[in-house]
Amino acid sequence: MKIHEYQAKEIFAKYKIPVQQQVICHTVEQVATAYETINAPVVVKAQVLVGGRGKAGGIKFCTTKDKALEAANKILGMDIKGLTVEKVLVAKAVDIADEFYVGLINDRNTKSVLLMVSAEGGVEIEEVAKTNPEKIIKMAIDPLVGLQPYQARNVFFQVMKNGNHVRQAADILVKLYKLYMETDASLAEINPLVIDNKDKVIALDAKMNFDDNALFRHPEYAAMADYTDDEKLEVDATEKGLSYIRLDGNIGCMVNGAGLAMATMDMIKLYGGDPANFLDIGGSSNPQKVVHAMEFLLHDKKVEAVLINIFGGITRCDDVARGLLDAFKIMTVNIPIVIRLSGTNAKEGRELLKNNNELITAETMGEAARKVIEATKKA
Amino acid sequence: MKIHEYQAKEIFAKYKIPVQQQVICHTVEQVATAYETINAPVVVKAQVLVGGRGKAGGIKFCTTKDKALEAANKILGMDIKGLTVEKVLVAKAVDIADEFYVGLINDRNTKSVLLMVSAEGGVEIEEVAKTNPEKIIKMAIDPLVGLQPYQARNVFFQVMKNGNHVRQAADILVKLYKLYMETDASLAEINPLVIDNKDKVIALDAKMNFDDNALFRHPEYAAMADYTDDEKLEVDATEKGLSYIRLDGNIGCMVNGAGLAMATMDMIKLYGGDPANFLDIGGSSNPQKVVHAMEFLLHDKKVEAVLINIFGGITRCDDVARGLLDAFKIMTVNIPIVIRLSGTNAKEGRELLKNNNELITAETMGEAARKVIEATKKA
Amino acid sequence: MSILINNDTKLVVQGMTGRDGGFHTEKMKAYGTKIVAGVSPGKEGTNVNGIPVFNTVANAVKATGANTSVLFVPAAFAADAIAEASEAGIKLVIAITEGIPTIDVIRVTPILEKNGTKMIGPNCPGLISPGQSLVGILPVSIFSEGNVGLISRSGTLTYEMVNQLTTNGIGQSTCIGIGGDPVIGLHYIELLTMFEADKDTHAIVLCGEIGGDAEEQAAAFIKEHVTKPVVAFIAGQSAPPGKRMGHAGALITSGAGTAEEKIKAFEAAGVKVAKEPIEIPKFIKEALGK
Amino acid sequence: MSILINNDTKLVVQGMTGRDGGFHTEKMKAYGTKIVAGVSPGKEGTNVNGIPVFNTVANAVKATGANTSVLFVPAAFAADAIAEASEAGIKLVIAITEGIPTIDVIRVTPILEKNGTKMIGPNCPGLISPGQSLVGILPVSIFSEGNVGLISRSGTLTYEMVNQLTTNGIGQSTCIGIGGDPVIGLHYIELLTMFEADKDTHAIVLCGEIGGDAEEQAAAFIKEHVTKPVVAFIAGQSAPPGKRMGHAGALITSGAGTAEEKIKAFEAAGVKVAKEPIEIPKFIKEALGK
Repeated sequence: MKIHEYQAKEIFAKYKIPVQQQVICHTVEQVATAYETINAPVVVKAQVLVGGRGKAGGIKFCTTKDKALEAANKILGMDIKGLTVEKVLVAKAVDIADEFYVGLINDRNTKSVLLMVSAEGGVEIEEVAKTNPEKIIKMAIDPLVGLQPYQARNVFFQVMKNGNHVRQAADILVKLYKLYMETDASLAEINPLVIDNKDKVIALDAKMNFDDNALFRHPEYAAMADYTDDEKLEVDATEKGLSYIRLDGNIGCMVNGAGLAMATMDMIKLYGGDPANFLDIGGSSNPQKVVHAMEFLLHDKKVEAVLINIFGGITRCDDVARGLLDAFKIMTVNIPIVIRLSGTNAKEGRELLKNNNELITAETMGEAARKVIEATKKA
Repeated sequence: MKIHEYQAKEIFAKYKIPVQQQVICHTVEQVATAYETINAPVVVKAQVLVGGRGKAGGIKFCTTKDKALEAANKILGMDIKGLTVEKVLVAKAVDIADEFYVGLINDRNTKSVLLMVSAEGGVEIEEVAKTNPEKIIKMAIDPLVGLQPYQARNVFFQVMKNGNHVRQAADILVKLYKLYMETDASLAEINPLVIDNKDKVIALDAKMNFDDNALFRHPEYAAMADYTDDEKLEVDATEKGLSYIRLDGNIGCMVNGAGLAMATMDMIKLYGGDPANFLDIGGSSNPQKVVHAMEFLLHDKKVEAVLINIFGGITRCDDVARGLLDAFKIMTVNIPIVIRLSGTNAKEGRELLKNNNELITAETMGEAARKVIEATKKA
Repeated sequence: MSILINNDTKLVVQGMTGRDGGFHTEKMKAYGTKIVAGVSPGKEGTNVNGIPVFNTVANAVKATGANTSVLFVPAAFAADAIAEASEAGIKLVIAITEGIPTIDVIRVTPILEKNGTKMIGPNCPGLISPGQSLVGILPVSIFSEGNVGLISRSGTLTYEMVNQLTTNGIGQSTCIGIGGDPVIGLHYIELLTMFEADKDTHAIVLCGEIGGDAEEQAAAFIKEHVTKPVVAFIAGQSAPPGKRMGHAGALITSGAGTAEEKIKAFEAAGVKVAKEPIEIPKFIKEALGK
Repeated sequence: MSILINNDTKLVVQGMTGRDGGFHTEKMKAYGTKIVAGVSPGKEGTNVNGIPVFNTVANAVKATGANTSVLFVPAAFAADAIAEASEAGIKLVIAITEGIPTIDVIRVTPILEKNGTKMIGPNCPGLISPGQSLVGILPVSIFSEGNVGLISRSGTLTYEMVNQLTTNGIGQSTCIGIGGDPVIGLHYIELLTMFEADKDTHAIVLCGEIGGDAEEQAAAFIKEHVTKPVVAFIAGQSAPPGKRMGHAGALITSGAGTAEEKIKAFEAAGVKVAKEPIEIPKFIKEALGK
């Protein structure tokens, strides 16, 4: 789960990581008040959950109130990578003497929280990783010992010279690690971490993602979620035991298992079709889940045909068949449905569905993919 | 630093360790209100910082308001091991089905926090340790991994049979360990931890000591200190860089270093005298410390003679001599003072003091001890 | 022969008295897995269909000599159960549980390392050495004894692969679902090493997914250290960047972990990459000269 | 010969630019200790009286080959400095700093163990191998070269003892103040083992204190493993129970750690216990047949 910069900075402040005074604004009027409160040059920053806000014109430095209002007028309502800006952060501007990148992330390879620090602050770290990987200092943090202050100092001494700056930066990093572990984050970035013209080290930007699996331990952070409509659909699906992601194609898919679901989508693509979604009904055999899944598929008006691909393991094919029959009872289905049942109780499942003439059956994934594409072409 | 049971339970409650509803009362009137609030049988418990309150009659179970007032009347103002009871805790009484001992302590031998659990709850653990050491389960907790829930369960399964009780007790213990580490405790005891007649596990008593060296990190706990007059003197001394403990004898001692100070007191005892205090002026050479030390010694009216024993290392004997001369300038000293200077700058120190005829000098600790005892006999 | 589990596997089931734990214990037992104990705090002294239940893994190991454990414990308590197994001397833990917080897995990792405990998963279907032992939730009917080892990040996709193998007359030595989470126990390289050393494994199927660079690392490792033929498959070729496809691990972040990169890496290492699961038996037969 | 420090000791001073650090660095240097580096974050590239200063212990070790470190870092930061030294490859850390929270020392202990780093202290005066090396704050004038090893929980009381030895013509191989805190690094048993193995140590003085049961353990160990004569002294015989006598460790709790118990334990192990420091040289001379 992602949170906005202003929310991340609120958490930072709770952990005593220095951030600039900030006011979150939903309207231009609020920006006026915010400017008066801060009473100094400000930065007006779009709060949307995508990167590249600066490039898109979503971040403006403003030396006067009029300029701040002008910026707010432009940015509020702006579209950045498909997301509408609904709020802006107004923060006291900083005279930057130097800037750095600091990040913590759950790392697959080292099976630890990985610290990344770079003198290349303020730019996208993925870019640096591609073009100048040697400019990123990486350190796997021992999960039992934690990040020790001396380690933080050792890292920053590789990119800073001034002992006073290093001490401040190390102190921030130790706090960031504590925050990371205590909040079950999966990513925490300060980009840039700046040194201002008064030798103060400040977190100028803040990015935080939380581990969805751990949100149950952190209702206060879970409550910070600001989902787009598509994401709300995904969350709704999660609550129903489904994993659902909407895409742009016209073939709805219902599969059991994430890997098989991806492979099914790949197969549709391979044979020239276009999947409308990723939908994994998971491992349990509850027919109700199949009903919910059908609801999600049919709710998407772009869907012109449905491919159901089940390889029964824990999931029993007869349960899926039963769920499908239940769904037919409560909803009108007027698009073609291709179904492939294999594995546990496949025979029983097919038996249950044999009287349903609208269903197109298939033996293999490939056959199913071909048939569903064919069906969309006919439709 | 020790805190009262009611304070420890307030911290317990913050960490969600189940404790009984409680009200702290300074007067009998407050006990009346407390009884009405709780509106059920209560226990009235003396809040003094010594063990053995029960044996001394400082804990009373009361089924009616009248009995509670009677108990409060008796307990408030009572003397327990030299301490006057100034407040009582009124807590909802519990029907005890079973009771246990649970303790955490900083352990020298294992260099870890040591967990102790015993089925012998409600009695002094030191007694159990002496008479039935095998009845105490001990486990050193890995400081990096921490106390894991399964370890807590494993320990409690050795003293409890019911899985529900074990789960509750283990949950309490994991929280107690977290609390212990986060507060820099040096001791945390629940004695007894009880199972009530509704299968609920509760911390019926609570004892906590904090590591004095770590109090700087915990101003909120440092503020809980409730010192006796003697302890206030000790704290005052600590703030002046001295380590001072008042005892019952008549020979004041001023020594540099804790070990040497103890050995000096031992020597006084060995030769038939009685030390009035332990006083370590520490390692620094600040003459002002010697002035403060003299103030503490002379403030104690029982002191009939003073023994100053300095073995110069970091402490320079000439600095001690200078401090003594300063002290003589601002205070009237009309009791004998025996001084022994050895080590760093001893010669210079003796030179500074040679014109002071009131001082009795000695070459060795033994000689100094004999001379100071002699002086008290003459006085 | 096989890797990790075989006829000597003595299994303890953690969370045996739960719904899933009970169901799959029966399945495993029916397959012939030697289930020697179950753990369920507070139920020591009872037994479930003849399998004795213990309060702690330590008690179970002491009483039965269990050497392997399988976990059906809820996510919030799973890491603790893994640590318990490891500290009790269990040498292989199979964590079926899905939804364990990643930080919990990270924290338990050094404990496993200290004790020399191997872990499969979490969020995995387990593993099977056909004809010998099943530990996990794999549907047994599709497997057959033979000489192909299989490693997969996925569950049902594995079944799809195995089904293709078995229906084409190709049996398996051991099939392992390593799990789809970002941080897991044994990964491709450790398992490739074991298969390379296993005399009865003649070829290996590796079923990967988008996200991370484990497949790229596996490709580089195969090039250097694996002499047996390897056939790969990568799921998620059609997945858009930035979207997490069910598996927490299956997330393409910019410039890393795409299917194209992985396929390229495998092909550069001389590994044949199947476009459809149906191609796998064909490639295996070619590689083994059948 | 000597134990722990000698002519090969290459010392780095952590907190060298502080008041105490600077003062004692000069003293140690004057005694002949090989001080190769100081650490003071932000001051790398400078030097103090010819001793180069580094930002980190790692840099100091890399540049100078330092193998021993002494700490004059404030209590709040001391445990971090100990961990830094240990992780940088320092094999012996002498922690002079007093007032370190006990939990900090407990937390750093497994790091020391992992790296095989020995620690003296904290809250100790350090150690000296007369004629070779001084690491700490001991007043050098009272020491003399010889064959008696000394271990003490106290500072100034040690000086008292050593002074008695030296003025009576008995020199020392190594004298160690192990510190008065509840949790410390090397303790009696480890040091007794080293002295027992050191050819140039012919007798040992052990200077204990009330509190804990380290002296009892030492007595039992001596009985089994130490062939060299040991003379002991216990401070705090007159201390009342429940009062902490300056040293956090010197606290008698009911039924444990009294001077009487300790003396009894030593005497039962054949260790002569002095009543006054002045008796120590006499006992040593008797033991060595002088």
